[in-house]
This record gives sequence, structure tokens and C-alpha cells, in this order.
Amino acid sequence: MAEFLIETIGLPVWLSWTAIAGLSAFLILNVIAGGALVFIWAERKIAARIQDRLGPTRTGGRFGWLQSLADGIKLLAKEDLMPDGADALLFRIAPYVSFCASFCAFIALPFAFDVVGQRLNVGVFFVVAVLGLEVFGVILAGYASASKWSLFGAMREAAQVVSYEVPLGMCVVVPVMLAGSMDLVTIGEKQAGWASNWFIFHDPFTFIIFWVYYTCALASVNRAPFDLAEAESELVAGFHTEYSGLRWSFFFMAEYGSMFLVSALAAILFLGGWNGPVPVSKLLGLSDGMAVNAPYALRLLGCVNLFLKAAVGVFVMMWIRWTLPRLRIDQVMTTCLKYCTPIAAAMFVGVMLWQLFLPGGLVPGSFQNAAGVREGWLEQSGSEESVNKDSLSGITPSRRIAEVSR
Amino acid sequence: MAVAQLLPILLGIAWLIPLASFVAILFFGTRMGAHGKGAATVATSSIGASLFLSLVALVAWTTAGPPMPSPHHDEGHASVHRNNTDAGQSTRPVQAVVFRSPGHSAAGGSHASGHGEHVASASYSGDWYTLYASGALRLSIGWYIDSITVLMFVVVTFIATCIHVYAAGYMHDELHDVTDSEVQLATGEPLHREGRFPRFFQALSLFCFSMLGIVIAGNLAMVFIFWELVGICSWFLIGFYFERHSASTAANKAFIVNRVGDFGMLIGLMALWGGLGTLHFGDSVSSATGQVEPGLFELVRPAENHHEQQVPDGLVAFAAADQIEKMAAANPSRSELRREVAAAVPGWREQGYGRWLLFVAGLGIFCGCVGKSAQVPLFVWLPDAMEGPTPVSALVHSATMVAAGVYLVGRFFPVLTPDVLLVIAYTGGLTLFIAATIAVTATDIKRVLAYSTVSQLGYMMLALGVGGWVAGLFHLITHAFFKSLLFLCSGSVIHACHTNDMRKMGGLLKVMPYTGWTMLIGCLAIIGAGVPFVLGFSGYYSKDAILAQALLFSRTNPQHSILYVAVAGGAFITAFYMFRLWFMTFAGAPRDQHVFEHAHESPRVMTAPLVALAVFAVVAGWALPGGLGVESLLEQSRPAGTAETITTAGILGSITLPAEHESHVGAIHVTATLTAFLTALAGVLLAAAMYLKPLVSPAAVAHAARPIYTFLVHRWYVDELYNVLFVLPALGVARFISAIDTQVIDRFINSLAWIARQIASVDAWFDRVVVDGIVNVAGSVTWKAGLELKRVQTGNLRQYVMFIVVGTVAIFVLATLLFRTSFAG
Amino acid sequence: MTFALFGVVSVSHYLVVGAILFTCGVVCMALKRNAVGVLMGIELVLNGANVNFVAFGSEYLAGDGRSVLGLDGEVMALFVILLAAAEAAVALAITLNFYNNHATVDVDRADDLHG
Amino acid sequence: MNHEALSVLASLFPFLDWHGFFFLLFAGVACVAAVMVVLSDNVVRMALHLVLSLGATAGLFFLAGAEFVGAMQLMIYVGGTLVLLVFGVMLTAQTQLVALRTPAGDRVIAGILAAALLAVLVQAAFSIDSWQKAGQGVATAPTATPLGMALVGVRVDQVADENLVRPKSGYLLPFEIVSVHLLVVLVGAAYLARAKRRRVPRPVDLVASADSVKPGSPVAASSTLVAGGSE
Amino acid sequence: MSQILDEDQRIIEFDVRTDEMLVNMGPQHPSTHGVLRLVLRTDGEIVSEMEPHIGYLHRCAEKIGENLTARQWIPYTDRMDYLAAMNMNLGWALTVEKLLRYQVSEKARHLRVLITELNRIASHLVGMGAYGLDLGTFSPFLYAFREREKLLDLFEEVCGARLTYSYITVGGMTADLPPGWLQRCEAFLDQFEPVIREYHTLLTTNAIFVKRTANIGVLSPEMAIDYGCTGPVLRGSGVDIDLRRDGESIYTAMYDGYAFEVAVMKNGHYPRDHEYPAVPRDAVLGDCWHRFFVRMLEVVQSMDLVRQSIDRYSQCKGPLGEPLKLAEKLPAGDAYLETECPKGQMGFYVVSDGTPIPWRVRARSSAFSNLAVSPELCRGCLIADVPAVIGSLDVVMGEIDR
Repeated sequence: MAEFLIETIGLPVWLSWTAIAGLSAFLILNVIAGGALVFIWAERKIAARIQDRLGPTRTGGRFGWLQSLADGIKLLAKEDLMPDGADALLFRIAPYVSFCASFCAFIALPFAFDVVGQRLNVGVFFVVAVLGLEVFGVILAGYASASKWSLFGAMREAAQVVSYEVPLGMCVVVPVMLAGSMDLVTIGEKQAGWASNWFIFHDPFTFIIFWVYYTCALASVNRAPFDLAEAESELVAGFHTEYSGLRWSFFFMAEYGSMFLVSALAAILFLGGWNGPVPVSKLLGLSDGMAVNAPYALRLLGCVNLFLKAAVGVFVMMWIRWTLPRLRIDQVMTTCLKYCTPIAAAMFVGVMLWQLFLPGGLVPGSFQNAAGVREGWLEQSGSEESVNKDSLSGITPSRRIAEVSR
Repeated sequence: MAVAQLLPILLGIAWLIPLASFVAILFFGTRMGAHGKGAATVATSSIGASLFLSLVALVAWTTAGPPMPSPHHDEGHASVHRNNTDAGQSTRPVQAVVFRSPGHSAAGGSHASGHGEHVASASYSGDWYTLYASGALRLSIGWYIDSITVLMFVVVTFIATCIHVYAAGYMHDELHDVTDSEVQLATGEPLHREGRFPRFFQALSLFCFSMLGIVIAGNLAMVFIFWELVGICSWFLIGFYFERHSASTAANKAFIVNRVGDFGMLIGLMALWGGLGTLHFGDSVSSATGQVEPGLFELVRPAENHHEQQVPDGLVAFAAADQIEKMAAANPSRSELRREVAAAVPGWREQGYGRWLLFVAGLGIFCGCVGKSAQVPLFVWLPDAMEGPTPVSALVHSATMVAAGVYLVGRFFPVLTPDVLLVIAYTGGLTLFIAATIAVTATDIKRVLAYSTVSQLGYMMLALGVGGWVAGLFHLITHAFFKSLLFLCSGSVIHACHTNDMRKMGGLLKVMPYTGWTMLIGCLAIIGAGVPFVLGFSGYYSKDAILAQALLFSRTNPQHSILYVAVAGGAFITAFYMFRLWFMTFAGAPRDQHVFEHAHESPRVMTAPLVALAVFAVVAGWALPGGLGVESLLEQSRPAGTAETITTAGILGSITLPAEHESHVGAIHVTATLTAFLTALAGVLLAAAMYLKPLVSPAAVAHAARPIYTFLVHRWYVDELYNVLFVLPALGVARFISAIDTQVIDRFINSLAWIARQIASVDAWFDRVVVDGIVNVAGSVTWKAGLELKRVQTGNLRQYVMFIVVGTVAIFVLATLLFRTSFAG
Repeated sequence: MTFALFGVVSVSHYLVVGAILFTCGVVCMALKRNAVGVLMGIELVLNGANVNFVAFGSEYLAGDGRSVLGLDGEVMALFVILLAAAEAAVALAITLNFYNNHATVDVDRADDLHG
Repeated sequence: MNHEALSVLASLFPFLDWHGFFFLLFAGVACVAAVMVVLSDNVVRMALHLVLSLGATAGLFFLAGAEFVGAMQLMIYVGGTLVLLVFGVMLTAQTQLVALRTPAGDRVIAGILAAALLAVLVQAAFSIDSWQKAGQGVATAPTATPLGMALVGVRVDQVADENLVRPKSGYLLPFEIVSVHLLVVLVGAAYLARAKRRRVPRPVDLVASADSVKPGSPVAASSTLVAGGSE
Repeated sequence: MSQILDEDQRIIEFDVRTDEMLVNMGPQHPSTHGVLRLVLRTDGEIVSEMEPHIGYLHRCAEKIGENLTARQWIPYTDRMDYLAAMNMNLGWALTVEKLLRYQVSEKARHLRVLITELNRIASHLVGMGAYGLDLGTFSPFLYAFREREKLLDLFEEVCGARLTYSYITVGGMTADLPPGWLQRCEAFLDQFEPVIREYHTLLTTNAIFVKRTANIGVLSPEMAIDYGCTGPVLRGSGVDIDLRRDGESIYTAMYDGYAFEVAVMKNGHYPRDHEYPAVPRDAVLGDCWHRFFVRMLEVVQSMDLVRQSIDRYSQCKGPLGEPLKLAEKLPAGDAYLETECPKGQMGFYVVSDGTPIPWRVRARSSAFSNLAVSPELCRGCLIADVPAVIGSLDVVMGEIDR
């Protein structure tokens, strides 16, 4: 895009780049915001359905789809209260910190092959790190609103998110190990082809890891049985008790944003990301299978795929939310420390051993690029080198490895 | 079993029984009957047993050897020549019994005149147990038994028995707690103490054992041992009431004075032992070599020399040591030397070598006797010994112990040279006179008797000194009887009147008839009363013998006639003070009514012995119809070679010792007896004149002879003399030496200590000031520095961080200054 | 010493930033009376050090094409971060204990170890 | 983002290029936030500024090409350590969050010292010429993989022609040591801040045991405390 | 946060010396039923002391009772336990009838049983729904209210009101059943039968629900009796008391002829427990789960009773009987009667001095004593457990504060 602007319009380089950056940022923001709105509406509808009722029907068209708009307007109209004992600065900043944290992760999230904000080499690592930041917003909110209940909520939330980062980290490492790189795009590529290529079906351990990942994701996003932060029954509304109006909506957006992020991540890591169950593009011969520079249309299909999978993930979250009662804080902690972490660790070892002994999967060759997987890591650096072909240093160190190891 | 074996056994047992009783009482005394009452019976029975054994021994002796007729009765001298030559095998396995028949060579002529051979009867000697034997030197426990020994055994045991019986009664106060009025406690009231009944009899038994020990002793060493033991017993007995100051000082005085005497005896002993190498009286067969080793008597009066006294070879060699030295230098071989010496000895003897040595030996032994028998220089302790209970005075200080000295002189008679005998005689005379005069003025009943004892001992010594061997010993035995009687009577009087002072007594005959009459008998016996030439008390016979011998001696040695005068004067004074005593106590009006009322006759247990002794006091002098009497028994064991008159030119000029039997010859005998009778009668009459019918009041006489009276009352100032001569100088010397010690030596040492202290203080000062100073300064400096630096460590975290920053900046600045180029350059 | 304020960034720029961070950290440690404040100071100091490490280790910034430290710089930075985390954990535990015992986290109150 | 485009930009506007701009941005944020940390009294405010500062330094790391370190910084530092610190603040700061102000005297001294230290450091920073030469802007390969390899012990980044005596050493040993170290630290920290068990008898027990409990014993004391508390 | 409640309830761990924080689950807290204020003294997450404050809903009903005649006071009894107004009216009516020694007709008696048992079902449904809300699930609440709505429609038909019926009055009923009502009622019961099984799957056997309720707030039988707990709370602790069977003769007279078993766990078994899910392994007799389960069983028991009363009512010939005069003269004296209401034994006490207006009226609230035991149960539990315990006690503030 940037080259296009530079050549055609002749804008100064930096201006064009900033424009492009601004555009893509705006795009991402809207995608997420739009998604959040849709999810709010979806939540109401699904809850109703679960509770044997209709849910919002009158707002907007047939299915009350304008409900979230109505909510938005309500929130905008609402007065932004601030309790007098609150610490003004922190009180105001808290929602934005939380919001940025969850949206910042979308930079590295590829919607389709190479349709990504910034293709980071440490993509997955970056996302997990940023997820960790969100807890900051919650803590600040809890502290700033100067009420015991919000402090309780903030503390619980922080404790929960921090402790669930551990199993989350472990689960995330498995696909990285399988794909050989932390770059989300690479991981996605690795799962191209038939659904059987998805990492979830790669081996039984990863399958279990997926479910553990999903529970940890639930917990780190404060949803469903783990939503102690704003446990209505006990702490009124947890850390955002004192918030109202727009600030509250930012929290809400942050929550739904991170919910979508987590499900999308799940989709990419385990469910093949933008690769549909059937390698349509390959079958149609549109691309050489590696989808390195597939045409835009194909990428759009990829985005749709990802969106669908993420939506399924979000749906399941909502579903769980309206059926299961809330767990107690110590039970939450127990599940994390005594169940998720050990299982994740065990499965991690399982996957490692699996990869060592059965590189090609149960039936050799079942993964057509399984072989690639091992060398991919080597080769990948080679391919990477192709990206920045104009690097001055002739012999890239990576090639050296190839010679050394052979 | 022959007499030779029987006698040692009998006498040995008789001798040991009192020891057994002593040990029994010592260990079980207090448990014998109530308050130890049984001790009396044990002691008495033991001494009784000894008496019985002694009597058996006497009978055995007499039966074995025909009795020697006493010169008075049958005018003849049946000198039984008993020659018992067989060397009886002693039943004792230890020692071969050797008896030495006094008259080996019956034919040995002596230049003595007629009267047949006077040969002493047999004497048995032997050893029970050899304490120490190396070569010639031999120390052993043995016996030397002859008639004196047997006789003395009988006398001692008999008197001891009587006194034991008497003491049982006399000492009954000691059965229960005693309040001794004479002892003044610090608080003023009299001493209350437990009774010491068994202790008394324990001491008595020990005494009897040691006395018999002296008598039976076979050698001088044994004599010396028992000599000391007797001294200890007398110390115990005198000091029985040891709480009384007077009693304890008297006991000590007695012991010390005896020790002075013993000192001399020791010198004599050593002289003999050094020279002759043996102390045995009789000869003995050494079990090892089987040779006959000559005893002392043999050495001094070798049979070969017809028992002529001669300086034994040993002494001669001893004296001629320097000659021997020269000879030794000449030829080194020992045997050669020995033979040469032997050859030269007779020559040396002629030159008079060793005479002085023998004289010294004899004189030394006599010194022991002076101490023990209270002769002139050393008689002061006897009067003070009266502090002991009366039975003690009776037994120890009248009959036995004091007699030991006389007995020893008698036993040792052959060894004593005529010079020594002369000294003895003079000493006896002097003692006799002084004691008698003091007795005249004594008012204490026991003191009078004590002085009379001293004078009688003087008699005995004089008798022996003048050659009257039998006379002296005969008087010893008779004196034992009547002096113990007198003492017991005085004891019963004191017991009755509770006071010793005659001036408080008087007219007690009516109250105490038994005591009175028995005392009268005693007095008569002591003054030698008796119908001249017919019959008399025991004293009569012995005193006449002495007078006769003294008369004979003064006749033969006119320069010594003073001795006879002394004897005669002594007899007169003796009679006077004895009857003075008797009249003051029993006759006349009672002087102290209080005492008179209290006086009561003593119980039978006390009067019975009096009667027994009284009988013997009378009978002792008599001889049995067969001529067996004390005199005849004594005659049996007259030492060989002393029967004849001997004239020797000794150190003290020439002295002729008249033969004793000559004194029995008519003229001398008659004059002696008459003088004795007259002097006695005069004494009695004078006493009666002064005390019975106060023709002449004693006070007037005393006033008249004021100087003499005071002189005598003060006991010749002897005590004061000794005090001045010995005690004061000793104290002075002691004081002088202590003065030297304290002033000179102590002061010197103290000064040394002071100097040391001064040096120490200086050193301490130096150490404290200089050494510690430095250390403290160092310490305080570091301490203060620490305190200062401590403030840097404020504990405040923030300041630490600032310090770090300052530090780093400083390092950087320094680095840049010092190393021009930058660090990383 | 040409220092283009806005010129292309060089290692020195990073060093300056590192120095500033370091100094702020030290000052924070020196000034803050709240124990947690001191901990934050420590974090700043370590961060300053990290910046230097990364600066020296970055190929991108290296003047003559080759960075001073090469990869070591980044590895060191990595280790510093790790250990800083560990240190923070222990320091916090100590602070909590201190708080438990003294009911306050005021560093000035914790001056028991004075001289 | 295309690096050679950046260099082109630099030529156009010497005073501004991507790298410079972002560097200034991040550096500015980092330094300002650091100073704010020092100046602010409220501990929670300090925490927020620290987060900003550390985030900015993460950015700097990204700019310097050390992506992995930047991500690590974000994750561990900001995500982990600071959350820990904030927890610390919450748990300890019951009352006087603001109260603790340092005396003025210390502030002045600290300021002076800071200035001195800064001067020294900055002087050192510019003392070496090679440091000042502007970065070549050479696009470098992402360092994540070589870094991972280095940690495991194989140094892929060293260039053959370097005249090194020995090949650069891998970091396997330090890596293992650090892992064990972290374990120990965690255990230590957990132990230090462990929950100190205190047995509080139930009221029922109290009643039953009230009479049997010696008045002076701790149980009694605690029970009275509780009982007292519960009235 | 370390493990909070392990096997020994009494071991309370405190992590950092957080001094006791006084937190009050204020009157306006969403989870409390009505306006109950709970002052918690928490030590971190652990509640060291809990003190309920009541009185926010006090309307002086008893004082007003001294100025109204017996029948005029009926509406006030509605507003005590507004979830089971019928039972309240019955309680008061029977008490006054006991004083008057008035015997209602046979038909009225059966009708009373019918109506009160239906009301018990409605009350338990609210209890179940609200308890689900307390534990965080929103759906069961809606299911419960769906069924309750149907019931309220039936009630509306009978007495015109959906909540405060004032239907049963002294001496009988204000009106007879509308025609066809019984058939609709039976229809409701028929369709309600399978729904109960659905509720069990929804909550009773839900793993998380069991985790949140089993072994929490264990109320020992002795303590229950000591604190005067009654109704499902008492029966939840295994004490076999049900006034419908063991109550006063007047009250039990209503139920004679009806066959029903008291829903209480006797030596490890609930009556007819084969039809219901088994007791979870770690549920202890007297804990929240059991109290909840007893209510669920009582719903079934009440349905059975309603069916029987419908048959009896339909067989009765006689007239329903008119209620007594509005200002009926009450004989001098006093009367006290306790009836088995859904929340527990509701007692009414009336003292009259011969005039129609009682001299003194007193209502003994069962929920009041049930709530009284809550501090005991909550001591040492977690904040999240407090609503679970209060929910299981199923208290209604109206009845407590009166």
C-alpha cells in the first residue's frame, strides 16, 4: 500500500507511511469495535435463547440488532461519574490502559496470510505479553475508585489473570513448537491444507492443550465461571462498580475485544487460522499451495474463515457464561494451579516427545509439510532471508547452520 | 623337767600375766562391770596369779638348791656348793639355756681368808626371742634368773597383790562421777569429771609387768627398756589426777629427773656395748655358731682369773685405739693385725688402758640408779610424787620402782669397780642424812614417809657401796614390806581424815585401831626395833647388817669412817621422825575436832592388806628353821669373786672391800647392834618427849633452832637450788634465744620481704602505668575511631544509596584524572 | 564529537537515555521512603543498564556495521530482565515480611542495623 | 515496514527519520516517565509512570532491533514485575499511601548527586568516537532465533572471519543456572511471604475448652482475642 | 491465595497482615433478598465475623394490628412473607379461629390446603431461582420464574392479586374457586412434573453448584434447634419436624386424611429418593445443598398434596361458608398458633380483651430465627460463601422485619 501512495501521489515518504499506519490502525480498531458491538448484541440474544426467552426484539430491525447501538448511545449519554475519594488521574486512565492493552495485541494478529498489522517475529509472544498488560488497567481501576468492593474485585482479577498467564503461556508454546516459529503468520501457514493439518488434530496432546488453552483464555479474559472480577452477587460489579457511561463502555469494549482476541488466537494456533477445512484455493489451483502471495480475494476468504472460527469461540464463551454458576476465588485458583498448569506441562512434554519420535504424525506423511516442519525452522530462516534480500551481509548466519548440521 | 627349764617358764608367765591384764583393761576396761569395777578384780587376780607362780618358782628354786643357812641362826655357813654343770637344754627351742655355775673351779683359790668357798648358787640365763642379731651384736629378750630374781618376784607380786586389794577399796570414789575439789575451774566451782577406776588398775598392771621385766631381764638393754617403761608407769600413776596442776607438774618432774638419770645410764650402757659388744649378763650359746658367748660378768670377772675383776680385753682395745692405729698402718692384713692386738692387750692392760672406761661404765649405770632410786642429786621428784593416789605411793614409790635402782646395782655388782662402789657409798650416805633431816620437819604425812623412803634407799646404796651386797638387798626387801605398810596406813588415815596435814590429826588410835596398830608395827620395823641378839622386827635384821658392814668398812678404811657416823646418825633421826609421825597422828589429843569426828576406820578390804603386810614386816627378817630365809637365799646368788676382801688401788686411792661375812664376826656385830638399838631408843624417847607428853614443845625447839628449822622446812632449799641452777638458766637461755630469733632473724627476713615488696610495687606501678597505658591508649584510640566511623552506618537505606553514588562519581573522576584516556579507550 | 541531535540515532543516544534512566533510578532509590518505591528505583536502574546492553548489542545501531557486543548484549539484557524479576519477587517478599512485623513499609523506620 | 524506505526518508529530512522520530518519542516518554516516578509521591502513581517508562524502553528495544528482548521486557517486566509491585503496594499500603515524603534536605543532596552522576555518565557516553557514528541503518535479521540458539549453546551469530581465539561461548550453562535460580527465588519468596498458619479455635471449642485452658497460654490469649472480637 | 478451607474449618490462614476490614454487604446489595444489610469483618477474603442488620422493611404491622379488627389485619399478614402470602393469611386466620373456637366448613378446609400448598410451591421456586442467582447463574432464575408466573396467574384468577392475596380470612375464604380453575390447576401440575427434573439437572447436580454449596454453612441439628430454626432449614439438618404432621391439633386437623411424607433425610435416605438425583459425595447433612434439596423435595410433596386436595375439594358437597363479620367480637383471652409456612413455622399470637379489636397482636417470624443462625454458619467462610449461606436459608425480609 505504502509504495502505491508514494509512487502515485508522491507524498513524502514519512507522510505516506504515517498515513498508511494510521489507516491500518483505524481499520483494525473498527474491526474490533464493530466486532464488540456485534458480540454485545449476540450475548443478549444467546442469553435469552438459553433462558428460554426472546431477548431484544424491538430495537432496530427484526432481531433487535440495533440493541448495541442503543446501548452505545445510552452509555454516551450517561454521565461519567467519579467518586470524590477517587484518584482522578488513575481513575480516568484506567479504562484506556485496559482498552489499549487488549487492542494493542491486534497489531500482531494476522487475519489472513500477511494481512497483519505488523508481522512480528515474536508475534505470539507479543500477544501474550500485551494480554498481561490488561490486568494493569483493572488494578488501577480497582484502586482508583476508592471503594472496598472495587479493590476486592481488582485484587481478585489481578490474582486470577496473573496466575492464569502461566498455563496460557505453556499452551501457547505448543503450537509455536509445532510451527517452529513464533510468527503467527508462519503458524497459520503451517496449518494450510486439509482440516487434518490443523494443529488440533496433529496429536492427542495438542488436542487436550487446546481445551486447556480455552479454559485459561476464559479465565484470563474474566468470562463465565471465572468472572469473579465483576461477580454481581458478591461485589456488586467488581472493579468497574464506580464506572458509568463511556468509561464503563471502554472496559466493556476491552473485555469483548480481548474475548475476540483470545478466540482468534485459539483459531490461529489450533484451528488453522485463515485456512478453511477444505483447501479451496489449492484445489482451485489459484495459489501454489503456500499462499505466499495469493491474491487479495483469497486473503479476504481467509479473513472470513478466521472470523467465523473466532465467532464460534466467542459463542461458546457466552454459552458457558449463561449456564454455569460462578466459581469461588479459591476454586478458581485451584483449577489454575492444580489442574491447568500440570496438564499443560504434561501435554507440552507429550507434544515434545511426540514430535521427536513421530515427526510425520501417526501415519507417516499424513502431514504433507510435516517434514517441512522440522527443517522449516531452518529453512524458514532461509525464506526469511529472502524477504530482506538486500541485507548487505552476504552469507546470512542461518545458511551457515544448514551446512553445519548436515 | 629340770629347774633350768621350769623357772624361766614360771617366771616368764608370771611376768606376762600383768601385761595381759593391762591389755584386757585397756581395751575392755570400762565394760568390765559397772563403771569398770571389774577391772580391779581382773588386775588383782592377775597379780595374784603372778604371786602364786612366783611362790611356786621360789619353792622350785629352794627345793632344787639347798637353802643357804642364814648367818644368824646356825652360825655355820653351809655353803652349798651346787655345781650343776649340765648345760640344760632349754625347752625353748629358740635359745639354748646356758647356766653358768658360779663356781666352776671349785678349787679356784682366792686370796680371801678362810671360811670356805663362797660360791654363788646357779643362775640361769637364756633368750626367748632375738630382736636383732648381726655378728657379735645381739639384742634379745631373755632372762637371767638367780635367787634375787625369784625373791624379788615374790616380794613384788606379794606387795602388788596387797596394794591391788587395798586400791580396790581406796579408789571406789573413782567408780562414779568425781568432783575434784582441788581443781579450780575457770568458773570457780570444782571440776566434775567421770570416774577413771579402770584406768588406775590398767596403769598398775602395766607397772607390775614392767617392774617384773626389770627383775627378770637377761641383758642391760632389756633392763633399760623396762627401766623406761617403769618411768612411764610412774608418770601415769603420779599424774592420775592430771587435772590437778600439782599432780601433772609432779608427774613431769618425776619423769624428767628419771630421764636425767637414765641419760647417765645410757652412757654407761654404750660404753659397755661399744667395748664389749654384748650386754648379756650371763653366757649364752649362739644358736648359729654353737659357741659359748661370755656375758658381761664373765668378761669382767673371767673364770680363768678366779673371777678377779679385770678390765676386759674389749675395753682395753677400745681404749688403746691409737696404738692399734699404728699397728694397722704397719701391717695391712686383718688377721695378722688381730693376732698382734691380742698379743699386746695384756701389756696394755698392765699399763692401765681401759680402767677409766670401766669406771665410767660403772658410774654411768649408777647414775641411772641415782635417778630411779632418788639419790642425792636427783631425789627431789620423790616427795612430789606423793601427789599420786596412796596405793601408788605405797607400791611404786616405796617398795618396787625406787628399789629397782638398788636391785640394778646389786645385779651389776661384779662389774662395778671399788672406786664406783666408794662413790655409791658416799652418795648413799649423803642421801640418807639429807632426807632424814628434811623428814624431821615435814608436816605432810606422806611427805614424811617419802623422805624416810629416800633415806632408807640411801641406807641400801651405802650398804652396797661398802661391800655389804647381802645387807643392802636384804634391807631392800624388808624395807619394801614395812614402807608399803606405812604408806597404806597413811593412805587409810588420809582416806578417813581427808587431809594429809598431821597438824590436824591426833588421837586417831581410838578411832582407827587397825590402822593405828599396824602403823605402829611399821614404825617399829623401820627403826629396827627388836631385842638385841634375840629377836627383832625385819628392819632390825637388815639395818644391823648394814651397820655392821659400815662399821667393818670404816674400820678397814679409816679415811672413810664418816660413813658409819652417817649411818648411826641416820638411824637416830629415822627413829625420831617415825615416832613423831605416829604420835602426832594417833596419840595425844585430836588437834582438829572436825577431822576427828569424821575419822572412821577403813573398810575391811583396806585393813586386811595392812594386817598381811604387818605380819610380813615382822616376819621378813626371820629365817625358817632349816636356815632358809631371805638372807640365806640372797647369799646363794652372791656374785662370784665378791666374797673375799679385795684391796685395789683404784682411781680414788687404794680401797679395801672387806668381805661381808667378816661383818658377822663377834665384835663388829655386837657393837653395830648395840649402836643401832641405842640410837633407835633415843630417837623414840625424843619423839615421845616432844609429841606424846609435850615436855618440850616442838614450836619452842623450832624457834630455838630457827635457822636450822627453816633450812630443813625448806627442804634444804634443794628445789630452789635446782630452780636457780637449771630452770632459770634454761629459761634464760630459751628467752635469750627466742629474743635473738625474733629480733635478729625475723627482723632480717621481714626486711627482705619488705624490700621485695618495694621492688614489686615499683614493678606494679611500671606495669600499670607504662605497659597498660600503652595498651589502653591503643584500645581507646581504636574505640573512639570506631565510634566516629559508626556514625557513618546510619542504617538508613537511602543514605547508603547516596554514598554509593558519591563513590561511583568519585571513582570516575579519579579514573579520568589519573588515566588521561577514557576508560573504554 | 559530532552529535546530531536529530541525526541518525547512534549508540551514544541510547547511552544517554540509559544514563538518564539509571540516574532517575538511583535518585528514586535515594529519595523514596516507601520500600516499594525503592524497588521501583531498582527496576529503573536495571532498565538503564538494559538499554546500554541492547544499545551495544544491536547491529542496527553499530557505527561500523558490527555491534560492540554482538548477540551477547541482548542475551545479557535477557538475563538482566529475568533476574530483575526474581529480585523483585524476593524484595517484595521481604517488604511484606517487614510490613508484617513493623506495620509500615517506611524505609527510614527500618534502620535497626545502624551503628 | 520497509527499512530501506526509512533510509530514503532520512535523506529527505535529515532532521527526521522513522528511527529518529520513534527513538525520540520512546526516549522522551521513558525519561519523562522516569523523572515523574521520582517526583510523584503517590506510590500507585509511581507504578503507573514506571509502567510507561518500562513500556517506552521496550519500544526502544524494538527500535534497536532486539525484538525478543523487547517482548520479554513487556511480558516479564511490565506484565509480571510491575504487577507484583502493585500487589506489593496494595498489600502494604493500608493507610499512608501519600504520607511518606522525604525531607527537603535529602532531596537537594540527591539532586546534586544525580546531576554529578549524570554528568559523569553522559561524558563517558560521548567519550568514545565509535559510539557516536550514526547507525548504518542496516536491516538486521530478527534476532529471536539466533538468540534462542545461543541460549541453547550454538552461536550462529558469529561471523567466520572474526579473528577470535576461541569461538564465542554458548549460554547454555548460564541459562540453566538462571532457570534453577528462578526456581529457588520463587520458592524463597513463597516461603518468605508464606501464609503463616494460625489456628483459631471455633467458638464451640472455645466454650468447651475455656475452663480447661490456662489463662496465660497463647491459645487462651488468642481465643480471648477472638472471643473478644466476636462479641 | 492459598487454599482457604481445607479439612479443618477452624484453621484460618492469613497471608499478609491485612488488618481486619469492615465490609458491609449493604442493604442495596443485589444478591440479598430484600433489604438485609450484612456487616462482614473480613480478614482478606475470609469472613471472620458476620452480623446481619435488619429492620429496613419494618412497617409496624403488629402495632397497627392493635387498631384493626382481626379480619382487617389480614392484608398485613400478606405483606409479611410476600412470597407465601396464603400461608400467612392461613396462619392468622387459624389463630383467630382458635381464639373464637370457630370451625370452618370441610370444603373451606380442603380449599385452604390446596391454596397454601400451591403457594408453597411458588415460594420454593423463588427460593431456588434466587439461590441460583446468588451463585452466579442467571438462567435457573428465569426458568423458576417462568413456572411461577403460571402459578401466579392461577392465584390471580382466584383472588385477583398475584402476590398479596388476602384470600384466606378469619372463618373461611373471601370467595370460592372460579369454575374450571381446578382443571387449569391440574393442567399446570401435569406440565410442571417434568420441569422439576430439569431443575435438578440445572442446579442440584451441577458440579460447580455442588462445589459452591456442599459442605458450606453446615448447621448441626443441635445448633438448628438451639437457634429455633424451623422449616426446610431444620429439616435440612435432618430434624424430622413438620407442623403439618406434628403441629397443633387445629392445624393438623386441616391435613388429616392427606398422605404425605415429611421431606427429611432419615438415616441417610430421603423419602422416595430413588426418583431424585443421589446426594453428592461431599455434601454433609445440614449444609446448603441439603437445605436446597429439601425445598426441591417439598415442591414435589406439595404437588402431591395439591392433587389430593383437588380430589377432596371436588367431592365436598356442602357450602364454602361465609367468613365471619368484619368486626367480629373476639372473646377475652389469647391464642397462639404456629403453621408450617414455606420458610418455616410462622406463629401468630393474639390477645383480646373482649372487643373486636385485639389488645395485642404478635407474629413469630420463622425466617427471623433462621437468619439468626447465619453468623454462626458464616464465621470463617469466604465472602463468596456468604450469599450462598444466606440464599440457602431462604429468608424474606418482609417476614423478618414485619
